[in-house]
Amino acid sequence: MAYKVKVFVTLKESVIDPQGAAATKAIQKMGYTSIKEVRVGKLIELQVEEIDGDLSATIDDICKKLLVNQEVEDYSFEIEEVAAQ
Amino acid sequence: MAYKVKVFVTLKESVIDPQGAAATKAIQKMGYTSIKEVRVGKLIELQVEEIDGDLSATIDDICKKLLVNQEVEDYSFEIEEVAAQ
Amino acid sequence: MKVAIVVFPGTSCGEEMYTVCSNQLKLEAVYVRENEANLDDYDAILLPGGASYGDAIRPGAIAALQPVMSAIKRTVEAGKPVLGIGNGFQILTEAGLLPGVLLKNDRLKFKCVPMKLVVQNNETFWSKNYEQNEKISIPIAHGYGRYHCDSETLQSLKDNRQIIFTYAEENPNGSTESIAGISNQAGNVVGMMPHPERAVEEILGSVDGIKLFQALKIKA
Amino acid sequence: MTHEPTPAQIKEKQIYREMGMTDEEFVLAEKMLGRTPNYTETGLFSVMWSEHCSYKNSKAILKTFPTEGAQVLQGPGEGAGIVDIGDNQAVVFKIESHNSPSAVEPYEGAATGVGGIIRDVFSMGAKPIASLNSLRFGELDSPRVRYLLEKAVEGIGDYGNKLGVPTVGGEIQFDSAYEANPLVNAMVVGLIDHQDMQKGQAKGVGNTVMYAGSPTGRDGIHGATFSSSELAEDADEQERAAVQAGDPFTEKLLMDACLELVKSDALIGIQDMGAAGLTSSAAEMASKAGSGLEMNLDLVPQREANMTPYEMMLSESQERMLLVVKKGREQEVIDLFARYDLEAVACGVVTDDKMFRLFHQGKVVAEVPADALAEDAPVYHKPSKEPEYFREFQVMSPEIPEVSDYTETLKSLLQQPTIASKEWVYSQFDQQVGNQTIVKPGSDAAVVRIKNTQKAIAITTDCNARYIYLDPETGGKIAVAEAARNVVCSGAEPLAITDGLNFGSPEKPEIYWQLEKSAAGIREACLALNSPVISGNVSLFNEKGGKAIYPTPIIGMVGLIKDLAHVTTQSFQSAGDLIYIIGE
Ligand SMILES: Nc1ncnc2c1ncn2[C@@H]1O[C@H](COP(=O)(O)OP(=O)(O)O)[C@@H](O)[C@H]1O
Repeated sequence: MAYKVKVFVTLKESVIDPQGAAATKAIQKMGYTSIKEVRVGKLIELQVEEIDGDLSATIDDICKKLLVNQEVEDYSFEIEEVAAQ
Repeated sequence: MAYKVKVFVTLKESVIDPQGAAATKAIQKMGYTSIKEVRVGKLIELQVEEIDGDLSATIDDICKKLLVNQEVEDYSFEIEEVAAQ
Repeated sequence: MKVAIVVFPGTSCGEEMYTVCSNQLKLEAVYVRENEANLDDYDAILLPGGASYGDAIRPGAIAALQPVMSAIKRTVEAGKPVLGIGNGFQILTEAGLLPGVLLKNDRLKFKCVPMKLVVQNNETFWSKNYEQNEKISIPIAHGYGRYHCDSETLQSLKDNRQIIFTYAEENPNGSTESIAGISNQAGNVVGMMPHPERAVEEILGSVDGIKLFQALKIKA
Repeated sequence: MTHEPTPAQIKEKQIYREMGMTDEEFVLAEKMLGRTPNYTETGLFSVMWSEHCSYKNSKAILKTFPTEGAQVLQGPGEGAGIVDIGDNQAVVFKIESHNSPSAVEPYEGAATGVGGIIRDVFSMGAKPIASLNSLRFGELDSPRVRYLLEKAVEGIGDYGNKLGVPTVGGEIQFDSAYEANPLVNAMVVGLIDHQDMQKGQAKGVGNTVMYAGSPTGRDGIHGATFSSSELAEDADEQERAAVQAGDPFTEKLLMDACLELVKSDALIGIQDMGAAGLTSSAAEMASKAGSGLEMNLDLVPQREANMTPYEMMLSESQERMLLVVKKGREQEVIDLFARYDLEAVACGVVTDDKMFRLFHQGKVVAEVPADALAEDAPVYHKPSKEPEYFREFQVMSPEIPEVSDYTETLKSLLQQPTIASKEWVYSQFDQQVGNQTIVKPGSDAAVVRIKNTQKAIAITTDCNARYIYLDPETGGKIAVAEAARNVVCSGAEPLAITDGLNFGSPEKPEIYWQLEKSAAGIREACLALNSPVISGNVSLFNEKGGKAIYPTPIIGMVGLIKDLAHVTTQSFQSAGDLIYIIGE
């Protein structure tokens, strides 16, 4: 069995996101004034092969150790089974 | 009515992802050898207020014009209704 | 005094530090790689700048997971001096040896310019050769230099006098309270975004950085 | 897997045309081969005979440049030229264009342009110590132009900054002539000890051919051909597949590994896989050494599944090197690269039959004389014609503009983007890493000291394309003279130049004339200043919808400062100093 994992990393509300702010401005300038706020985060995709043990716990561990800085970022993830290659 | 839109931007398969490659190596070195590939993309969240016309078409337009570089990136998005603030 | 200069794949500012330590200060300087597990022989540790692991995920994030970091942690606990510059600072925060994080510059662009700094605390190992409130000129060169921490951390940085350097005039990256460099609570670990190793000869435009390294000549 | 056409089909359906070959060229290839080339072989011919690799339209002109001088250790022909600076040291430099990739994907186009020229320099055995760039864009009131500029600058910065090679100078000009065809040229200077000089040659029958660096993917296939033809109207759609992405982290590892490797006597030859990737590096290395070369494509590291020989040979994946290593010393090389987390694999052998032979899945898939690819490309002497516009300009009487309010005129001049401060650009570049840059951007030329000596070099890139358009011969002289003045004003004596010839389509006699005349001007100025041409690059077909850019031969000059005390900067130093104007 193989898996595809999507990790969603977003900046915490309390952290200023200049990239998002710049995008918001640009979008509003384009005339789309109903777009109120843009925030830019990360989507990290992992291809995972057969695994012993708890995949969800493993991914959580990788997030905490490497993919996410919990001081400024929140995260969640989704695991999807895919056909092994 | 208000909406929350999530735009998922990923690098095209054919485009190398040096960030992802470095992360893959690091994760494997940490002992997680079942993680075969990591690719890093963007998750862009938009807060949208009441809108006239087709929201989906608007978002698609914003993606093409601003948020996504179609030379090297693919994208998809999800629209979710939320309570107006 | 024997100094370890810790380099990771992608580190690019090690040579300048080596030159300062070895040619200018006549110290014994040794390059140490990311796999080194033991740094007990060294009296001080320098973490140079650059883009370790290509700045993948977040600058410093992958370096912070390498085996040498446990050795650095032990060095810190032993009270020996550790200095991280640029990417070295980012590695120290990612490893939890300094509080806070370094985020993308508020104007979203890499910035390389000479900056004026103020020495906010001259009572740490690394800053002891400066005058209190001395204004110094040291260049910056970074894309992720916006120091950020939560308000509690900020208060404790202030209470413990852990803010060592601030930008004097313009805040080049949107740093909280114009912070350019901080120390840990004990004061032996300092991280800073500006590059003092680039301000060590008149011909480079400033010699204000040399005093940091001269700290190594005098035991605290 | 795509089904490849047979030789007969390639000929009958003129499939070679899609690869950029003309009917005559295809016939010539058939003659050299003694049979009709198969699909892979047609691909090899088409990239090697593209303007980018063969200089078929510009060779005749390049031959007129002075390339010799007591100071020249290596003239044009290798990855970069080399000039002696005394004390057993030399500087290695070259300019390279990445115009068409940057017009489509400015960030990656500019980044890989910088990456490519840096590899050219370190594959000569030199440590890159300075990078410069020369940029031309349309007027800034166009959002597309602003996007191109912003991203190109970011790409240049990110690549050099992450590599730890300082970007010390350059130039930018804005003119609507470049609206559809922006120019992104990059120049890199390296420092070398004489004994470390390397050549891209496959010498010694039985020696091993090795591949090092990033695996090969499908990116950038036919990039060389693509950059040698006019941008099609629908370029954005059609040529998307030809854009490749850069990986400065891998390049940094590759650079450090190669600079260690050049100290080893196991190394016989080394060449960057740039335009036309494996094909040009392998064929050129064999041809230059007068030998043959065999490669087993199954051994080439691959990033994607089911790659065909055609795709592998034409890929322009970045951060790759081809090496020739003494037989029996392969493991040392593999171990050396492994210490930098990089792959090096033996994939071929040097032969004595002057053939370039490729194996794939046990079969010979291509067998072409190496010289046919690398040396014997057709050379065209294009017709040249003085353009109408030039004749008109010549009969016009000079007009001296009347200035009523000098302050206003000065202010409006200073607001011209071409004249205004470029700090916005160069502050995004790490100008100082390495502690060698002693005059940073903002002066006439950058000055980079040679560590552990009292010497320094001054480096500049210059070209006022409007002058060249108005009068290419005089303009060519002016470009070299401007570079020389910038170098001299910094305290240096000119050593040599590299030239980046950016022009429209040479098929047009008027454009060929511009090329010819400006080269004549450059030649004369180089002779007068004893500053030979030691390397360069040609980028033709910079046209869209029949509209060509201004003729833009960019001059990159390096000068030697014998004593650091001679370094002068452009600013006034102290109140009370006297000001002189010299010259006419
Ligand atoms: N693209 C660039 N990259 C780096 N430095 C640049 C670039 N463009 C201009 N500069 C620097 O800005 C300064 C002014 O450039 P320019 O306006 O072309 O001046 P000049 O006409 O005196 O050569 C020079 O020092 C030059 O090196």
